[in-house]
Amino acid sequence: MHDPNWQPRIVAFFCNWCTYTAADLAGVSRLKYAPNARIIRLMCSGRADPQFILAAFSSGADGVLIGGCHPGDCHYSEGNLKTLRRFRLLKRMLHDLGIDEKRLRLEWISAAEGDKVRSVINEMVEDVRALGPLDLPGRFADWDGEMTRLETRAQAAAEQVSEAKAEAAHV
Amino acid sequence: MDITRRVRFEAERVRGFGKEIMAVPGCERLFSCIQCGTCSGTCPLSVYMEHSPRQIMALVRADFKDEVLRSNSIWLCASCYDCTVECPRQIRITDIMYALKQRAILEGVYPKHFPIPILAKEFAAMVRRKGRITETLLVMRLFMKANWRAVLSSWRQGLGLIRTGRFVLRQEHIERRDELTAMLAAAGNGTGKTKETP
Amino acid sequence: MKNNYSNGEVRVGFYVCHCGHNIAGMVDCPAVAYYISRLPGVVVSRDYKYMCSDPGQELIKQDIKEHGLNRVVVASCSPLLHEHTFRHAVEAAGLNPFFFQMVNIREHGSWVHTDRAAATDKAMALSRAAVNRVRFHRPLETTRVPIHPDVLVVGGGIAGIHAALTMANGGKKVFLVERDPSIGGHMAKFDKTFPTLDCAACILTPKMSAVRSHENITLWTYSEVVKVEGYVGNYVVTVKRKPRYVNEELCIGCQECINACIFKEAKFPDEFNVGLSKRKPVYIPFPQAVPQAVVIDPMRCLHFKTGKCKQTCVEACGDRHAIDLNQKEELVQIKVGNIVVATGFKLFDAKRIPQYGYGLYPNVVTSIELERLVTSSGPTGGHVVLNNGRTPQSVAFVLCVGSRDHKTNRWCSRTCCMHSMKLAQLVREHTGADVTVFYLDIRAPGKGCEEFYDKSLKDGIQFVRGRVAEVTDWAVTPEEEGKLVVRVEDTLAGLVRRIPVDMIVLAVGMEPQADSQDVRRLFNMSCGTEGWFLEKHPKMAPVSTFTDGVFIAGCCQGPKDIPDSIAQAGAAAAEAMALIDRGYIEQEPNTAYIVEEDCSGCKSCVPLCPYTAITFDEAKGKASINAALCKGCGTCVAACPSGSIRQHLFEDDEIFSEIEGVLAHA
Amino acid sequence: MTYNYFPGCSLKGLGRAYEESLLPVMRHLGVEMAELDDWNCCGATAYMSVDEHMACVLAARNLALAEKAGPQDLVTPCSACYLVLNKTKHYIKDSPEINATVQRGLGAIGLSFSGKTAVRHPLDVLVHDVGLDVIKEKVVRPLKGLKVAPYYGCQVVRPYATFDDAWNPTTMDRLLKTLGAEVVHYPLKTKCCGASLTGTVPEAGLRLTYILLKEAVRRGADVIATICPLCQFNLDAYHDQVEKRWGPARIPTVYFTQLMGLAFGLPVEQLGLNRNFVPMKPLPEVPAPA
Repeated sequence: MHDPNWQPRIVAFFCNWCTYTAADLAGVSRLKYAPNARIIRLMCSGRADPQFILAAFSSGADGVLIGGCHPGDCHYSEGNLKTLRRFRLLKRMLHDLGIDEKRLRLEWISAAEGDKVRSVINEMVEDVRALGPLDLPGRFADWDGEMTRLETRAQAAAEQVSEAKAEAAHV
Repeated sequence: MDITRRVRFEAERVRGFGKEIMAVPGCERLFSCIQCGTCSGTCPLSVYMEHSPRQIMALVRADFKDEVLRSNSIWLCASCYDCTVECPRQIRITDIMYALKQRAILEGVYPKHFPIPILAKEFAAMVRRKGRITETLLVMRLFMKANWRAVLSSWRQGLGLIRTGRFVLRQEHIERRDELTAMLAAAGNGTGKTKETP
Repeated sequence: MKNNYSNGEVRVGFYVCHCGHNIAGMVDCPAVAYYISRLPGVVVSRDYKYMCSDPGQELIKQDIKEHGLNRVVVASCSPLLHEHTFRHAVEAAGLNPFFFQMVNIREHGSWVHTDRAAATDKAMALSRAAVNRVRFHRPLETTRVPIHPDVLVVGGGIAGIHAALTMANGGKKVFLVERDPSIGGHMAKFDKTFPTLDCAACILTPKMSAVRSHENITLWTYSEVVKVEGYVGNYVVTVKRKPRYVNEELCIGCQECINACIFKEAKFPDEFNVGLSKRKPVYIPFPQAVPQAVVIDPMRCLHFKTGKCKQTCVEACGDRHAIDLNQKEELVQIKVGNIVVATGFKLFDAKRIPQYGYGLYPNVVTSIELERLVTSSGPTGGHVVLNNGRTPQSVAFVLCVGSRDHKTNRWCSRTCCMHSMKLAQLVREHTGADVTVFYLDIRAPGKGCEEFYDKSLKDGIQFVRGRVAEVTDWAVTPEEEGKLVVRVEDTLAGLVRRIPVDMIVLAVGMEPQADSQDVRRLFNMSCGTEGWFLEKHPKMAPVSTFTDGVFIAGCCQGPKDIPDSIAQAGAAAAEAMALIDRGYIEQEPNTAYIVEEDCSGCKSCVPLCPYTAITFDEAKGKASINAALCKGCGTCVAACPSGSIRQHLFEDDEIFSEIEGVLAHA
Repeated sequence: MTYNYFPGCSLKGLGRAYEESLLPVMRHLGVEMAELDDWNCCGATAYMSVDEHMACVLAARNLALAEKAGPQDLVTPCSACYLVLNKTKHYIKDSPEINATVQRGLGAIGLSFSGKTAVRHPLDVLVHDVGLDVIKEKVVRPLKGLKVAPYYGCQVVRPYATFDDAWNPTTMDRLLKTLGAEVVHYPLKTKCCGASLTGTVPEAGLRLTYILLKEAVRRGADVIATICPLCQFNLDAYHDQVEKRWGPARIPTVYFTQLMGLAFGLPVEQLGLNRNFVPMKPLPEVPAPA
């Protein structure tokens, strides 16, 4: 199994108006939660580009959390609903890639729900902890290594063949 | 007139007692008690208690263990759950009373010859042995242990029960009594609570 | 710039704030500063006690000059609190203010974690991300949007009235919209006000008349806001004006029509007297109502119900022709720059606590009902009477009804202690009855309030500390026969008591209005979990909301008394006027823009924009964004398949580098 | 309509009149009550005072037996049984520790409990499953002119009241009205009867009984209708002691199922009405109970 000291790393994209403010409220209320999430502020959860999420996973995140306003409460009318649609597609894609769906979570957290920030982050950290490290960079390195090995082997084989051909030509 | 000194010293507090009680399932919310007295006001029996339910809450929270466990208050609770339903802080006071009764029995500090804890124990013992309760037999056992004179004073009631065909002398029991014993033994294993309750 | 560092090289200055003990207590600030100092491009890295203080800001300015910094990162509190402060400092030192990035290690760090090593680690990661990101920052200009000078005030209670008058006196044009047929709100129903016992009508009526006669105020009663579009400085608001079937301009309030109504007897519950008296289908809400115009209730009026009324009211009105039974609902659109929401509260429904017997025993009344009974203009002419017409000999006040109760409302309603004491004194004055107040804690923190409590005690009002368990009508002793019995623990005496009384007054608490969620959505505000409108900051921005140009005042934000409501209304008016008088607002330059050469013309962005800021230029075959309309959500940016839409301040490179930054350790 | 039936110890002892009236009434309405095989005592409030873990194990055996007997709801007429079985369900769900103890105990005798079985009271079943309209059809002898004080007691409505209000329940009121009876306003309908304190601390327990009786008399009731065997016993069997202490308060107390039986015209001698200390006056035109 993995390193017992391993700590899950979660990247959280929070919208400026609801969820980021809720996280501020959690702070002002001195609620305590797991230190594993790193919050990146966006103006709207609608800005959460799928590429950001994939980039987070491939840079070593074990989980990605998106936080937006409740449906109907979006500061920009319905950016959060656009996110929801994208999120569903992305989830399917991650599933096909073999990434457990608990590693990506979308939550509606209003500016008043400091307590929900706490419970969602705590829950997610525990879920991801149970799943273990995702370590895509490590896996990429493995795959790269394997590719290189295969390539070298293929090259060597090719060289042998060409040498053999050359030898044959000499005969 | 009797003059009693009623100061309480810190040494009389058993530190951690309140926290222990609040750790019992159902008792968590005692922390948020605001001493409003709704429990005492609602309780049909608070008028007979040494300490009102509200005072019991305060005493538990302040770790006055001895004072709480020796109080008749916890035994007078009839489990009507009125306080529990009415408490504005949703404290489950009845369940706290149960936790205190259990502690008092465990530590053997309940009032001697006070019939209620005796009833509870006799009841439990009969259930463990027979699987069912035969009320009339239970009451007779209780009277023997607690106050045999009461048997005499309630003879009229006994006669009434016989007249109305409700006086049962045959002990009811379940068929598979061994099953009950096995179940309780197995459940008790590993909890450290195997105690054969006195 | 005059220094020698203008060769395009990125030179970052990093500052981590201790915030006294607030951050330093849980985050090893010097370690963070040391860690960041070793990142490429970081020229200065310091930790300091209070970055937001003058010396803290001075530190930044000096470093910019001395070390030729061209990027600044501050790790401290939430950017929602101090981003503006630091941008300003950066600008003062001659840099573009957007070469700045802020890291939140207090609200999102030290305050929410308990493990110092982990909190420090997190602070490092977040700071590294900001340093990464700030490299990509570009100089930006804020844009200025002009502000429409008119204002909308929603709600005509004392808070709305005061806000409207303040702004109107300042020369602003104000629209005051009230849902009921008259302004005045709850205060109009009060007899006297605590703790001074001055007559409520005497201080409110002049303000109501001032609203009516003010040349700068347009008063629309019996009206509701139904739609709000636009943004700060340029709101377009649609108001529904319900038909009152009376022309307000023509009606002089002579009440001839009321006398002439075919209903000889008033037989419908009167809203103003909370059902304690009756009114006719045509009525004037109360004598001092503003506007002084009658209103016809179509749910009660025979004409609207059957179409077979002789219309005696129209006849009585004669050639004034003020009554117009064909009036229709109207939708009016107005343009305003700012909005003050003062929609107030509703009272707790005492029936929700059945053990207090409200609705079951007629002599159990609510505090507002008693208020109407003690008012000389009320249904009994100021006589406090039982339902059999007799004067009560003993009256009990039950406090915290529906307040401080986790089964109903958790909050303290703040005014009921004082309100009950006021009523208790009035009841004693009017009837000489014995008065007992049952309370949990007396909360009398306002000016003159403790003194009022003291006076109540001296006046012989009994105070019993204990939450009433129940009110019943079954007697245990002879003196309880025929009375209402309060059962309570007198927690100070340590006794359970049964107290028989003639009348029981339930001090019902305040709740958010039933439609507060709809109103919140309408004005794009937030609500706390309890349903009160949420202020932008509980201390620093108590009347602002998260939507610029929308302010809150009075009890819609939380329970408060009249002085506090008026103070808040004044504050909201001042905030709105500050914006109006500046004449413009600066918009954060976080708008989206299109890199034309990359746009494939797929049009997928066009329908995404809620502000119709994106149009399609058919000639060029490219999309184009109107920066003035764009609000900067970035939804189109995330959706653009060719990556040709980008967003200032939230560029892809900036966010990618931030992601890498937060994950780079290990 | 079929239910699993948990009678509880009282219905075989002091409260046998309850079972004697409940079963025929249910049969008459076409409801089948299948008594649980070899059920044991629920533990009541007494066992909870001794050891709540073991009390839950004891009660859970019955829940497990019911679950094994099929998906039907478990009906129990005794208030204490109703409370304890419901409370055990809650504890099993909310406390992992108690759940572990319970499952260990049940496991040892080849049983288990998943938490599915619903525990219901006959009053709930009669009014909400069978329905007042069906009951109304069966009324052949309306209880016209009979003034009834509806008395619910504590533990059916508190604290796990699922089918009615904890302060002012009305289910039985509506049922009694359907039978043609006149329901008097009885604000003590959920007050405590004194429970086991009537025997153990009579000066306190019997006082509660007295107030219930006196107030029912004062409000003009002919009879008190109850839904709990212990309430019935307390209100019926202590009249001598109560009246010696505080004065007259004579009024009969019967089970609501007995009143149903009367209204349905079931043979009076089969309804256990002869078991009362204070007998109910015979209804006009109806032969007196033996």
